[in-house]
Amino acid sequence: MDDVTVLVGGKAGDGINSAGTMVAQLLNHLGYSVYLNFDYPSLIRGGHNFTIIRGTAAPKSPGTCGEKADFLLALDQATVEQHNNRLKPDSVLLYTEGLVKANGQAVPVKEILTTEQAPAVMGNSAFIGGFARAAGIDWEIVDLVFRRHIPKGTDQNLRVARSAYDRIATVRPVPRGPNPPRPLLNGNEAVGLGLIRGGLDAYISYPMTPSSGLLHFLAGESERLGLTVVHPENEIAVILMALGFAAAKKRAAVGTSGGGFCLMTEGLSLAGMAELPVVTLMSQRTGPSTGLPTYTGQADLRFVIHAGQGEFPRLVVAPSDASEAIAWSSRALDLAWRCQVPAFILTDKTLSEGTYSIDLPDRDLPVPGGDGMEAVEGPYQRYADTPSGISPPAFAGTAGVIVKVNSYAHDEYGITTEDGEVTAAMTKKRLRKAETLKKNLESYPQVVVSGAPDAATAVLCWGSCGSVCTETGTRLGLRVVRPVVLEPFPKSLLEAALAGATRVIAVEENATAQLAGLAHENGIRVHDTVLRYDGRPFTPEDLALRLRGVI
Amino acid sequence: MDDVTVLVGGKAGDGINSAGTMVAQLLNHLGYSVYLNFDYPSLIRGGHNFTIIRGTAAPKSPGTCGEKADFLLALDQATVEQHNNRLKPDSVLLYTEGLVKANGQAVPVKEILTTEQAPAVMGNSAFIGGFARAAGIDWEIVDLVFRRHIPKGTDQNLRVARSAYDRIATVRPVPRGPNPPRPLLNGNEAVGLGLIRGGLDAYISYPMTPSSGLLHFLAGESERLGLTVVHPENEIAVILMALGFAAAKKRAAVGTSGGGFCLMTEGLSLAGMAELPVVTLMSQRTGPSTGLPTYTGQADLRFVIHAGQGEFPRLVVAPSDASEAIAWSSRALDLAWRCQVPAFILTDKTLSEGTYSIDLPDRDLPVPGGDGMEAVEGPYQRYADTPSGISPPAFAGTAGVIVKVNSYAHDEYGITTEDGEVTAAMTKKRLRKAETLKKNLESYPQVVVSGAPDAATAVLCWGSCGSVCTETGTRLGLRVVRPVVLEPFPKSLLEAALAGATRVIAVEENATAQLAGLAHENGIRVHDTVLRYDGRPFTPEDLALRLRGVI
Amino acid sequence: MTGRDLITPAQNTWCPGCGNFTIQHALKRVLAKREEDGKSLDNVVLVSGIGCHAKIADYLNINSFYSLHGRTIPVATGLKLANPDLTVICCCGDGDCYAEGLDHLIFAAKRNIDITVIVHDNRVYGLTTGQYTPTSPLGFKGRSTPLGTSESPLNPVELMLASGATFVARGYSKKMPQLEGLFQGAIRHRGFAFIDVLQICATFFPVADYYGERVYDLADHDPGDLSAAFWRAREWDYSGEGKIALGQFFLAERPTFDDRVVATPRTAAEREQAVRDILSGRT
Amino acid sequence: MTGRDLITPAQNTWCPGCGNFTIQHALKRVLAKREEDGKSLDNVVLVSGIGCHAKIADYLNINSFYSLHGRTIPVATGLKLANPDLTVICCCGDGDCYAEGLDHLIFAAKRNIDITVIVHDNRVYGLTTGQYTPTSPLGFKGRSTPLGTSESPLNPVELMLASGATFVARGYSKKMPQLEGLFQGAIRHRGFAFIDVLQICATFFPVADYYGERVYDLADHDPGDLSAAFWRAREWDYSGEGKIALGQFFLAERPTFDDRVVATPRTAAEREQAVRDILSGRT
Ligand SMILES: Cc1ncc(C[n+]2csc(CCOP(=O)(O)OP(=O)(O)O)c2C)c(N)n1
Ligand SMILES: Cc1ncc(C[n+]2csc(CCOP(=O)(O)OP(=O)(O)O)c2C)c(N)n1
Ligand code: SF4
Ligand code: SF4
Ligand SMILES: [Mg+2]
Ligand SMILES: [Mg+2]
Repeated sequence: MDDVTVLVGGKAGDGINSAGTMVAQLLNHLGYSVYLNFDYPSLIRGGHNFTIIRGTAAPKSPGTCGEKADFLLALDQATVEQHNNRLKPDSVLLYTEGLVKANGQAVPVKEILTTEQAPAVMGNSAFIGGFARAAGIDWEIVDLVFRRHIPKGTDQNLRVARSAYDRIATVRPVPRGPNPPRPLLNGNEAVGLGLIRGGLDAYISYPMTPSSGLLHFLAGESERLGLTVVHPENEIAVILMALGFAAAKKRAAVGTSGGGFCLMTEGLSLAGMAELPVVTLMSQRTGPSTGLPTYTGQADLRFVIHAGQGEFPRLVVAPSDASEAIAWSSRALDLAWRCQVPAFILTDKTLSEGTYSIDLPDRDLPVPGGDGMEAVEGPYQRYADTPSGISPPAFAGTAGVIVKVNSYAHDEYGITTEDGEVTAAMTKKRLRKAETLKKNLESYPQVVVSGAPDAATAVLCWGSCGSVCTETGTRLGLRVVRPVVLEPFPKSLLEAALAGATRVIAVEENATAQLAGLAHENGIRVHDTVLRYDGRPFTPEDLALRLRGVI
Repeated sequence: MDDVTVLVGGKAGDGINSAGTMVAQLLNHLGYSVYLNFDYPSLIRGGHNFTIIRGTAAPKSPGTCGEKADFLLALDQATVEQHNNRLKPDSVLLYTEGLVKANGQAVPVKEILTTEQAPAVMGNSAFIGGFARAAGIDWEIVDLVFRRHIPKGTDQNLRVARSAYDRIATVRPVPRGPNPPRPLLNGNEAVGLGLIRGGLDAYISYPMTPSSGLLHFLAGESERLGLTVVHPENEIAVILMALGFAAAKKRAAVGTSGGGFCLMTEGLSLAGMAELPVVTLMSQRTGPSTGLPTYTGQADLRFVIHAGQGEFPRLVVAPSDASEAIAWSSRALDLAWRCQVPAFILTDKTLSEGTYSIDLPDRDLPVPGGDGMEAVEGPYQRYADTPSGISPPAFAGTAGVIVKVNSYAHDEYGITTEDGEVTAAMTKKRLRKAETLKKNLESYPQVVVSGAPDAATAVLCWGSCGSVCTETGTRLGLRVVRPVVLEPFPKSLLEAALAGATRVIAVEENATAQLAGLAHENGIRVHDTVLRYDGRPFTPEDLALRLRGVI
Repeated sequence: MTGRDLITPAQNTWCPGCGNFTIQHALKRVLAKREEDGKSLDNVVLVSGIGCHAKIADYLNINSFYSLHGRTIPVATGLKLANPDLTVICCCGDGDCYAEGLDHLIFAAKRNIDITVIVHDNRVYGLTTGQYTPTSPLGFKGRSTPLGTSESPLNPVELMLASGATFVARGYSKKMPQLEGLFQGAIRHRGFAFIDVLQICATFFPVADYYGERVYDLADHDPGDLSAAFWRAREWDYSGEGKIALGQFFLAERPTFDDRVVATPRTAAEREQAVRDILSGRT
Repeated sequence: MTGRDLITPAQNTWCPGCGNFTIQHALKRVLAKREEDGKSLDNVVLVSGIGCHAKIADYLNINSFYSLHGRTIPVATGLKLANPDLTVICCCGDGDCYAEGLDHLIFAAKRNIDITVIVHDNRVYGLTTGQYTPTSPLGFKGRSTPLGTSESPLNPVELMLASGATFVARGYSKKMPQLEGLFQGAIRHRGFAFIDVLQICATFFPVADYYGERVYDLADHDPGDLSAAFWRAREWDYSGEGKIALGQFFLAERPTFDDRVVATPRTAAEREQAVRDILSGRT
């Protein structure tokens, strides 16, 4: 068994996510690549929560979970009822003794807590211990994982776990996997580390699921990272503050989701006109409007590409997993500053709040060709009209120069103009930066091909769907083509990646096939679509079934 | 001479727009179809303003002005200097005696005012009188136009005008034209009248050029129209208030431009999810950001189509002139309510602030097939899932029912859900409304063909460019194809209109050819583009030159 | 519609001990009384933001508009201007209407629009898991400020007094009878009525003991005296050790915005005539 | 850079008689003095909104950020937090920062961020041709309210006092020496400084006579006394016949947001180490 899935379910407030993380760490230390998805409604207590944790022997995080579970840890009755259909004949079910009725092994949580005089919050440790034994995981691994990840009350927690470990039978042993233990990180945290590597000075955000995790993470780590973290009065303030930072030479990023992003669009257009870099983590959830705040979706691609009045270049990257998120977040910040454009890291709930085994990517080599900036003679011109479109930057506080940043059409000095020729010339200058941006992107893997690279049928996908498409494409013998960069659209790279494909099927988590539309706009034909838009990510089974229906 | 162009130029604050309007009225009463374009920078006094007024014998307003002027009325020196190149050998130049140096006839404004003991503001009447005589316009027409349009101090103004009329020589007589005098209306006012005909109850807006004219117009006419007009604290309040009106069964519209629209996008997505109708006048100006507030552009098409997180149907119509604006504004409001979707009237500075001779369109016949609403049994369901996608509406205050409007994913009663199946079903329901909307649109002329309808080379354009393209297309023998409805995209109608065209050239006032992109996305090939983005509208000369370069 | 069950079948998901239960109960009782008094509830609309507080829109079986984070008040204003017969009640959060949408609150007070604004002031963003809000005390450690906030709280009562609100009160979710009275008074008040309800958040800011030691009733206070109202408001700055007055701080009668603004409707024929009149004026 | 010409070559397009000239002149003099005192202007940044007032960003030859309608303050906050050595001055309009962006103003006061906010309060939207603003008097007839407004004005001085501003003043564009003093005091003040400048709009709201009859100098007032400040602020409600106090209403010293919030930077090596530490904690 080199592919194991564990589902932990219970009530909101039961600590299901932490329990899931402990399971994930056990699998991690057992040698598996891990993905964890946390499914919860938008409420604080009660309601049904569950995490699915999947470990595989493959070298990379699976990034997707199947519909079946090998282990079901039922902390409440709803788990048994709602997830019954996930059980295979040989699945293992553990449940809370007394609280849940089910066929399986009871974990006598209450009894153990009483014996160990442990508080109720330690109940989950009993489940972890029980699971470890049911899966035949060596006690040393359990001990190590508890010591590393439960720093408070470690010993008592371990006693509780051991007590369950000793009472449960090993029914479905999970062998050791081939991988070394690696860091587990969710997508938001991965974006955070990428930004830090890109030289982030400040993170500014107003809480909004599923982006808030990044705010919490960076606020928590701000001291050791030397980062200024601000949570202001609303999203309008967020983006304008970020532009204030940029104008004072500090690299700022912001994070939000749907409605919060709406409120940033005016500031975005200002960033475009004033040529101020800012990176936005845009983490998608099910819309429109408030929608399903804690569920996933990929319905904001077009909005992000076209948001803000007027025309100006921007960078939009959609990584598919946490490792890619680290690499591309760092690049996004670097390129935003290099080209003085706004950049987006477009994620979704699946990626932002999903936990992955990661491999810290190497830092990118410096881009060849330097920074594309031409020296300009004479008094400082904030908007000097250079061949690359990029004006050598200076900032408020730079000694000896006067820097005039302007939201109006302006001349090279940044003074307002209403002259038609100057206006058109500056528009051209700004649009030339898109070309420079493309050149700067050349050294990076903008389009990723996986699955069966030579197959005549291709799946076209983007973002977090990459993982499930790769897995399913590999299984079904399909080519999987995924642009990571969505704007500027990597038309020729995509054409090359699709060369020889006679049938292209777009797989997206939205209802109107937005990437397919983008492809069409760029002259790339998509023949069919497989769309999901119930807030839940595709599963390999579901996707395989639906792909079989159209190929 | 059945095509006459008059340019009036002076300082901001000189009343150049009013003077231009009087010239336009003279031409109107002389039997011409009129278009007036007012070019002014964003300031209150000083700076150079000018209006160009064009009258033609054609039955419809020309909707565009050429680069040459038959008459130049120079109220200041800048007018002579900046518009010298517009003079043809036989053009007539009138200028303020003493103030301006030029070759032409001096209007002794100061002397006349002194003689008539008239205040300085009446100086323009001298120019109007002088112009009338130079153009050989009968005094009766001058008398009539003054009596109708200068209600205050009419007689004194007339004396001033007469005094100039008597001193100027008729050098370039303009014969009577074939048309009856018609109302002159700018595009914003036309939108207003269309909305009123569509049953508008309330107009809510925060001032923003070039949309503010509609706010001023409707505020001024609110009493006799029985209209509630509100100017709230900002654009966020604007759109949310409008949705409050809709939820209480009152038809509301809002108006804005670029940055103001950004702030409305969150409310727009709410309208989509909550299925509340609202009509937005989106009047484009040169962007990005503050850009050129008083100059034109067509760079917000994609933004308007994709604004707001998530996916939901919307109607976007872009009329090309004031008469079309009346017809389509009324339809937009009707269709928004019929299909419970947000609708946009997408204009630009050229249309919104340009003045046109209009023919009041007949009111549309009621759409056949009724309102597409199916009765639903049992207790009231705000979001009843019907075949058309349209749920029978009820409102806060409707006796006997409880109406629950919701921005979250919701069930048919409007109660929040997090269920995947319900969420997907409601998304489908909403998207079905796009089909119903398309059906409701069928009886209207969604795509307009003009110029040489059978020519193999077609110009594809939208919005206010329609007029200049029609004129130039007719001259050059090109087919001109213009979708008025831009979303839902009238793909098959457009294909039909382009049938047999071997070369399609997109003409747009933006830098990225947004309509061409939309066409491509819909599988319609555009071969070349002619783009202008200096804030000024195409002129027939300029367009002809550039079209000749690509055909 | 009469005799309706005032609670919908929607599953209630507030935490045990949450102050929202009390607020909902008090509001329900006021509504029930209204019905007993023979007034229909068909003309009542509840507008909520987004957050724990806002779930009340799902739970109360009356017309509702579950709007956006921070945007109850403009929606309510639109409803009221559209139909002045409506009784419009906003249930807002403190994050909702003191942070995201503060400007609307101040303008509603300035305009004296006849709506009732009930703020479920738990002094924390509940639904997004416990970040600080504008009324959290200085130094509050939430998930966005793990080292403690760097800013003093706003005093919403003072701010409302300075903005021209004509009904300003403070309640407490552990003082149910008083709350009911305040709600009733606010709804009856012709003009803008504001009630800051100190609402216990059992999960993220359970400060019942702190409140218990400080609250007192504004019994001997003259709500017509604006200066005294300011003084009472400033006794406690939402941070320190002051006494916390509960009850009505201020009450005044002034013309309402809805009375001033709403237009007299015209018939379709009158309007078509007006259109033609306007056009003939442009010829 | 020293000895610069403080005025750019950009063409000035304010109307003759506009109060903005005085404001610009006063600010220019304060800047010139700063340079005379040997302090560089390279660390000064002017942030403006959009409107007549905002053109000052084009006219003054110093670092500037010509931002958006209503958004001077968050930009200024970002600048200050990014580089606390900067002296950040906002030139705002009344439409700008009392309507579109009022929330930012209140939060800046609440936080006591060390910036200076000068409001060119002409009580009208100048650049968009004369609509009412939040400080226009009740009944003001502008192009969006031809029948007169239906709402009383806000009193920004009172609002700022209620929001915790530590430097609150009012100036008048016809009292140039006082204005200069107020600007200088505000810029020197460590903390949030607010000056409402009654600015004559020659074209849309030329009320010099009205002001002339009412203004008086706050000479005998103790700016440490908050209650007295409130009382003085309430003498005139931006509408009626009261006396209009000019000068400093309130002054206090409190810790600033920038002092509290700004992080100690780390070297790239320290950060890469922190990244690795974080990751090892997740293994
Ligand atoms: C524009 C926008 N920004 C952020 C959010 C995310 N959000 C939802 S509820 C909430 C906070 C709610 O706090 P509060 O208003 O105090 O309500 P409570 O949950 O405490 O009752 C936030 C920030 C959102 N829905 N919309
Ligand atoms: C979001 C947005 N809404 C509206 C406008 C249009 N606008 C530009 S300036 C202005 C009013 C300016 O008034 P004020 O701030 O008082 O400045 P003043 O011109 O009087 O100096 C408005 C509404 C805008 N630029 N942006
Ligand atoms: S988190 Fe707080 S406010 Fe929200 S339901 Fe729980 S106790 Fe109530
Ligand atoms: S309109 Fe008023 S504020 Fe604007 S420049 Fe003219 S006088 Fe000054
Ligand atoms: Mg709260
Ligand atoms: Mg103003």
